[in-house]
Amino acid sequence: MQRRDFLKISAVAGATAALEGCGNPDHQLIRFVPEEDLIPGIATWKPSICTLCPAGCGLLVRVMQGEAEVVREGRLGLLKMGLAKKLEGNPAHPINQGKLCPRGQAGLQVTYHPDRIQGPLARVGPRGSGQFREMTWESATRQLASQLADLQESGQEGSLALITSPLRGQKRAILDAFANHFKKSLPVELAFFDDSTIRAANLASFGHALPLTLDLGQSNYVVSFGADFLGTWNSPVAQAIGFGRMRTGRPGERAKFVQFEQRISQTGASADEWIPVQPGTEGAVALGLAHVMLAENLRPAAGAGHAGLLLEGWSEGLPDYAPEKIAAQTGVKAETIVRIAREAAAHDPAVAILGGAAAAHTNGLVGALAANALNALLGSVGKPGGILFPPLLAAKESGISLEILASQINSRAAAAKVLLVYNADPVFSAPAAWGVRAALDKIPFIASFSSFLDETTMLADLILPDHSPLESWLDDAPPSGSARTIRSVAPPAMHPLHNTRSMPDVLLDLAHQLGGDLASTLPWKTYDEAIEASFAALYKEKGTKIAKDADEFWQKAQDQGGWWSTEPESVPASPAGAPSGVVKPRAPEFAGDPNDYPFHFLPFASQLLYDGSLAHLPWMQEAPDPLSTVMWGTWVEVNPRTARKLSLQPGDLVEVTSPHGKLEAPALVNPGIAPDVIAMPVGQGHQNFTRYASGRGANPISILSPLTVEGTQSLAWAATRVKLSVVGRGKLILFGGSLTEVSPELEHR
Amino acid sequence: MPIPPAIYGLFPDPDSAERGMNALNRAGISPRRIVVMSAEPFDGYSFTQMDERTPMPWLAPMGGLVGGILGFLLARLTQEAYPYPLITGGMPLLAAWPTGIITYECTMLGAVLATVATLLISTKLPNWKPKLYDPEVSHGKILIGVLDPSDAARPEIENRLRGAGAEKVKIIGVSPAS
Amino acid sequence: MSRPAPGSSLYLSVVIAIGVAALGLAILERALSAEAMSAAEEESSGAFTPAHPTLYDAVREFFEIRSKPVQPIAYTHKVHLANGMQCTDCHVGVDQGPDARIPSVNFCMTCHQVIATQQPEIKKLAAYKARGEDVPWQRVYGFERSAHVKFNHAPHIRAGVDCSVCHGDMRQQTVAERKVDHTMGFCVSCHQQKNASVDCVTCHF
Amino acid sequence: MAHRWGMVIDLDRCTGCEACVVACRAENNIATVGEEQAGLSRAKHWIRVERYYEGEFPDVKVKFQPVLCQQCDAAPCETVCPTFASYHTGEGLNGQIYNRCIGTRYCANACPYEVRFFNFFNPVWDKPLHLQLNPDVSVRTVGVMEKCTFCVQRIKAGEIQAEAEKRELKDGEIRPACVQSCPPEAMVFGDLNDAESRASRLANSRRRTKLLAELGTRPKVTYLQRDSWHGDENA
Amino acid sequence: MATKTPEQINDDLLRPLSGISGRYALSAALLAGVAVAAFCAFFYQAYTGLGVSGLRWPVFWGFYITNFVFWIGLSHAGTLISAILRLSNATWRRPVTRCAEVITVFALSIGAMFPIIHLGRPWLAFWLFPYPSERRIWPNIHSPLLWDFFAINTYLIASVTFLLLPIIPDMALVRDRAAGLRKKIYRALALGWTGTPKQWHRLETAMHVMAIVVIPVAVSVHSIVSWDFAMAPVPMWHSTIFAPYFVCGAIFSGIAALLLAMALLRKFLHLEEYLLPIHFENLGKLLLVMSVLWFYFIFAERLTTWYGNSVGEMPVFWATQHGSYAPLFWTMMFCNFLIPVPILAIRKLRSITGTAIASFTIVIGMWLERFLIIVPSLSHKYLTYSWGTYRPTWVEITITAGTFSGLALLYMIFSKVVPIISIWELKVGLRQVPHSARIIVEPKEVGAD
Repeated sequence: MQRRDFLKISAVAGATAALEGCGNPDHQLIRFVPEEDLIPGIATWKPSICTLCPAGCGLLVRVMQGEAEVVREGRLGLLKMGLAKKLEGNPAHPINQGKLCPRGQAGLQVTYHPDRIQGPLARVGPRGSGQFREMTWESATRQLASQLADLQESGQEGSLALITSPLRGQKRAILDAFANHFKKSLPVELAFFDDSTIRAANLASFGHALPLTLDLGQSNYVVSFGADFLGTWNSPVAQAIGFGRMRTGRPGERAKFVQFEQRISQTGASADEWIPVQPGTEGAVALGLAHVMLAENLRPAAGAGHAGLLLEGWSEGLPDYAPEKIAAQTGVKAETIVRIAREAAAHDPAVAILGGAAAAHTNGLVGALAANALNALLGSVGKPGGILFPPLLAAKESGISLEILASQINSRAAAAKVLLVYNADPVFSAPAAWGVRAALDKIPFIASFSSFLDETTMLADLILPDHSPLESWLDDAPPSGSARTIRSVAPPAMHPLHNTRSMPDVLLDLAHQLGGDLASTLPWKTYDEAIEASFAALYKEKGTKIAKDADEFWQKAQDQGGWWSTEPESVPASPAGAPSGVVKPRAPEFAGDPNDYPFHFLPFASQLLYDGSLAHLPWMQEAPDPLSTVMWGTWVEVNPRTARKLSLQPGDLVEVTSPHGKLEAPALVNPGIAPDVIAMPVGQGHQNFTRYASGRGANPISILSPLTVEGTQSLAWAATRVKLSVVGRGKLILFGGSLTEVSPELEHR
Repeated sequence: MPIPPAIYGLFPDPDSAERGMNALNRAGISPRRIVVMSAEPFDGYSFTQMDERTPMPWLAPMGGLVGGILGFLLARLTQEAYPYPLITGGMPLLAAWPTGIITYECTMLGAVLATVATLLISTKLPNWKPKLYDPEVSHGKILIGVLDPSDAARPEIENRLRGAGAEKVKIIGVSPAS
Repeated sequence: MSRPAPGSSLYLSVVIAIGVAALGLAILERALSAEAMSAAEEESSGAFTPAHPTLYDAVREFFEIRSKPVQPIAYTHKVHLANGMQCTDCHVGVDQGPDARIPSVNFCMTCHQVIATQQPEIKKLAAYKARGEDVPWQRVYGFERSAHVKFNHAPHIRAGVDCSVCHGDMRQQTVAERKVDHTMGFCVSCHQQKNASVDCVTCHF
Repeated sequence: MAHRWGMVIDLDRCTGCEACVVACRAENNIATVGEEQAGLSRAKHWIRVERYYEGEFPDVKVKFQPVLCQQCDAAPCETVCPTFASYHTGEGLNGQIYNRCIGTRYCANACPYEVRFFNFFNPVWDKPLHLQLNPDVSVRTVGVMEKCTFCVQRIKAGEIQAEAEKRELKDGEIRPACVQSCPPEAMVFGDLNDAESRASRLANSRRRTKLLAELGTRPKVTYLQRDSWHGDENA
Repeated sequence: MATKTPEQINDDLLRPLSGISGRYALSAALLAGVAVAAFCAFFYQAYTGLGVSGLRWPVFWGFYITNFVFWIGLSHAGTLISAILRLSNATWRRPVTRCAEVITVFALSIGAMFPIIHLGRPWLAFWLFPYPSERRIWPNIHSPLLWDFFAINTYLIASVTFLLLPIIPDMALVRDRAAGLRKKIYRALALGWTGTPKQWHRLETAMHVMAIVVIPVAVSVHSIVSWDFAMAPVPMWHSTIFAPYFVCGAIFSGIAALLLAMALLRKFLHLEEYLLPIHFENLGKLLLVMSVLWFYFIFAERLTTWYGNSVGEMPVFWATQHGSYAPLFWTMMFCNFLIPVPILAIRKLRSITGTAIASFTIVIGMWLERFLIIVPSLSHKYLTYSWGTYRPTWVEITITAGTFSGLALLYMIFSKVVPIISIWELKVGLRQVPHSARIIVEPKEVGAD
């Protein structure tokens, strides 16, 4: 017996003795004096904001008294405190109207995650070794402040790099002020499934650099090109609410919904008509529909206005897009295009949506412009049942892309001396071809605000863990999901469990330590002061009718979860004058020779893990994927015909090789995928991301080609071709037994 | 209780035992004082025909009846009467078929128990007290004897037993004084 | 008659020994891991974590053996009630929801800042406050976790059930003691008398 | 009149998003079992969204069907339980009394909908995930069955609240977690004894079906089948 | 054929009771080892949770309930067959009844343990017992498991008494020939039996009444076991044929087990002169009848299912016919029908070895039959989304093996303690049996007068 075992056994003996005195306080942890006075067993509901995806839904947090084991002033003890017990949608919030998607509900587990970083850490081992030591907030902020001061003093202000998730509201304002102070360091906004292509298209077509806001509840005909708008795309909860109304919410009326894509997505599964289309030809189909409408005089060409004129050949009736001409290229039968064009034209209001993979081809921007033109032709822009643009409260300036930052660093075109990472995992969410990992290695000092040791935070020199969203002040100004103007705000729903600090608070603290200009542009001591200030401004602009003074306005906003206009305030399309450049639609480009790489590779957003940023939540890992029913893993989807051709059995481990790398994952036969397409969910494949996600599955992002969407800096993540080979037997955990309801033949587990 | 005085003969086979029995009967010994023991049952011999009347075949159904009633009451009362009827949202708490099954099984159990009880009581088993017995019985001999014979009758009984074919005649429990 | 084969009994004992050892190891391993869990439970909201962290606990619960709570401070209900205080003065929330609040040290000290400050037990109280600690009161009543009872005080109080029905006469108790056994029979008889629901799901869910 | 709780699920609205699945897990303290146990089919999902494919590419269709305890009026699970752990409550729910359950798992076999889940081990929450547990709901222990309760804790809380305020329950006041969360509002919960409740009215829709109705279990969950687009006739 | 005096019969049949051979001790130790391992496995399972077994959603019953049905079925070897033979006054039965009844008692005890072994919370098994508790609730009489509780207990009590009553005279026999401590023990066990005509008569009457009672009990026990399944709306369980089908299967497996036990006893206890070819011949014929009857039942069940073509049942049907369970199904068909029927039908093959082989395959086949009734149905219920599989773990396999060796061990111990052939009944039979089955007794000279 080893000494350790002996100690363990004697500990058991001791513990048994201790149990004898169960009711004896001497054997228990100390209890701290409660910080708040709560009645046990009675729930209070506090408003909050969901930060897990860009939709910006409003939350209600159910808070009840509980006893948490916490460290306070270096002592471990028990504290009676208000604990968030459940997240529900805020019924007053215009976007999600009391509803919430599965990911948002699982946000609760971010706060209580067992692997949260509980206090500031400094790297001790070699970079990437994951060895850190604990430190105080004072020394942590001092260390970062001195790094930044060094940059200032040496005149290398441009050497500060910032990588964040797309931010809005005052958080964004504080970060921007900080970045502006350090010249040219606009934050790199990193979101794998970003909407910049759509924004760019909307800016060109309609003059608004905004994502789409759909008014599905009043639509009568919906044509969607690749947009998983009921699952993960744009503002899914708002869209799902509208979808429900459009289906059976209006007695006697039921809209039709047609989905064009390569693989039945969760959204496609709800479609009345699902039509497979060749990858990258979604825009061509949209133009084909427009062609029919123009050719049959269902709509006047001029009706599309600016959005139409942007496209070459529009005024001539898009002669190149006659249904027969594009049928072979798109894989959609001519008569289908004609029929759908007629149906859409006959069922006002009809709306076209393009997004997801359709916008992530090299010609994605043109596709989006084509869909915009189709919407304009249908007359659904700015109309109920069409697409809307809420007035945005704060304009938004974008930095460079991560790809450019990485290439600049790697090619020594630019030096980054200090990198701040907030709410982003660039190592995970960038193709290996971008060389992000190598670039990060070249940065002398990396500070991360992450709550978890993810792939990027592993490389950090300093970790300044943020509060969980439920523990911190939040504000938001969601740009889509509702035609109302929205300014969300929420005080913390609960006290922090750990020794963490809110990122904006840390930045404000840093600003004060650095002093000078920065301190004067950021005059607030805390983040909530900054939010309050913005609400004071908002009061003057919008709130004088609802509150007698700014304080009352501020209080009401906190109680309600924000301020929003009572009526839709959609702004009309206002393109800046005549089209500057006419766009010529073109075919998509793909990385990889079709002979060597016979399959299109379609990564898609996981309904539960989103872009991988939620892979650390056990609820998300164990919830079965809606279509594949996979739990705790990843998979590669193959058409049954393709599987037969490759003599591939469900559950076989396959190697997916692209020109930029390869990965292995178990295969799953999916009857709803095109035979020449291989699909794989994004989300798994984390090397480091807590006990629940680390080392699980493969990351499809890593093998993507670095092609970008033409005309933007966005990654064309659907533009990679791959080949497939069976390498062994994989492990696949499925919840569902059979693919089909009646046939016993497809039993596959 | 000490073993009562007795005189008995050990017969090697049922035919001789039959003769012994007849001899004792002829001697006018009360059948109630005659003891017979054997290692196996002998049907069709007069020496085994005593005590053949038994209410057992009647007691078994009676036991079954009692068991059945108890089973029925158990099923019924536990579900409906005592101490409160469970709430089952309008679903039947008691149904005929299951009650029938429980009643049936309890009936059978009652019959079994009644039979066993009748057997044990009527044969006074178990009874570990010392009593008249000879291990020779288990070796295949048939014991026929007379309990508590009077001193006067003893020689005659002995003679008669020997005359009928007893291999051995044993006398036990008689005090030398008498 | 032959002698037992040499080693046969040895074999038997070896097999038995292996079996017993395996069982022992399994229990020990379980106990070790359960130990960690039980620690977590004791420290956290005990009522909501799985029952039977150890075999010992399980056996005790099976035979309904409960340890007697030892209170850190000899709080006297008798004196407080004699001084005209009401139950709900301290046990706030009992008429609003499921649970009754056990007051924190702050609440006690609002009065005992000035009242009876020289009593030894009050000095203990003040010492807790000075250390920044709450008083670790021990649970007196409460259902076993495995009973899955979701008791709600408020409806009982609204129905006019006196506190003493379930908690005994607190005017006679100093430190609270378990005067009434909260068995299911106890609850059910009262529910029957008062014509309250005896549906299982009234209390167990 | 006693309540008789029922649910209507509109399959024309259901998008298969799994919001109900996670809401249920959060509300009802359903433990995650981890990868290994999930691989042994021991994951517990009181509600699941069944997905069925129909047809072959390119004419493929997918059907989503959320399945939870159907709270049958003639429930096969109730009669087979030897200890009354599974029984019919006064409000017509299929009650599951965990403390009375000895773990025969007979109810799970009898249930044609496979909505009953067994605690093969004591559930474990990695600290401090246990702080998220809902104090209104029991944490089931090893060896007992569990299943959807129609969020009986919410029903009880609503009834107690109404009683405290001396009023009748309003239609839609009580919503199980799944119904509450459902973004397209595919699920409606209500009192089937109240003919005016939304659930009662929807349960009489022309699209109504019951899952495995042919088994005679008389479920209280009604499914409204997916409608087809009839725009052409209208046009 | 040898001729035997009653004294020789006593000697032959009491010989196994004295002395322990090395071979006996070794095999007992082996069996005990496996049984102890099974106990350990059970305690491990009870302590950790049923998760250590291979059960899962949706297959919540597996090896344990298979064993339960199997053992309860096997228990029909004894009491039922013995009772039928007693009532029909089949004189050849006499050397056979006790070894049959012993199987009943032990198989039933083991079988009755399985519903407890398989519980999620076995320590609460006593809640099935209708006793007044402070919780004030009683068991649910609607549950077939409660019927099981009553039926099995009734059957167990009846079987135990049915076995024990005729043992009393044999205990007296042993008592008279033993010495020392053994004598004291057997004296106690003999209950003071002396062998008076009254005792003999009451004993025989009691046995007659018991035989009448026990037959319907035995039939009801396996009917109720079948209703554990048939009462649930599970595809291919919910069948009216189940009760007779199970009873038939039970008698089938019971006779097979009996033949197997007899063959082993004959060999190891040297009872060649008592367990005669005629016994194997007669029981073998009975086994043949049961095999055909069993085939008739499974054919009727399969045929109606196939014609019924119901959406719910066909997946189970096909899973067993040519799906994932087909190998087991066809093994079962071989073991229960295709192998035993020729062996038992051809007179030449119906030897002791032949019947033993047939019995062995039938025991295996009937175990598989129970498994195939339970698992494929559970893994293919109505909603195809919920289809699953089942794979036992070492815990279930150990416990299963433990019960088999437990039965063998109990049998070995029993045959060491009690004459495995009812001596007094045998002797009675010697005066009645037909010539072919007669153990010829040399007439002894009438003692000198």
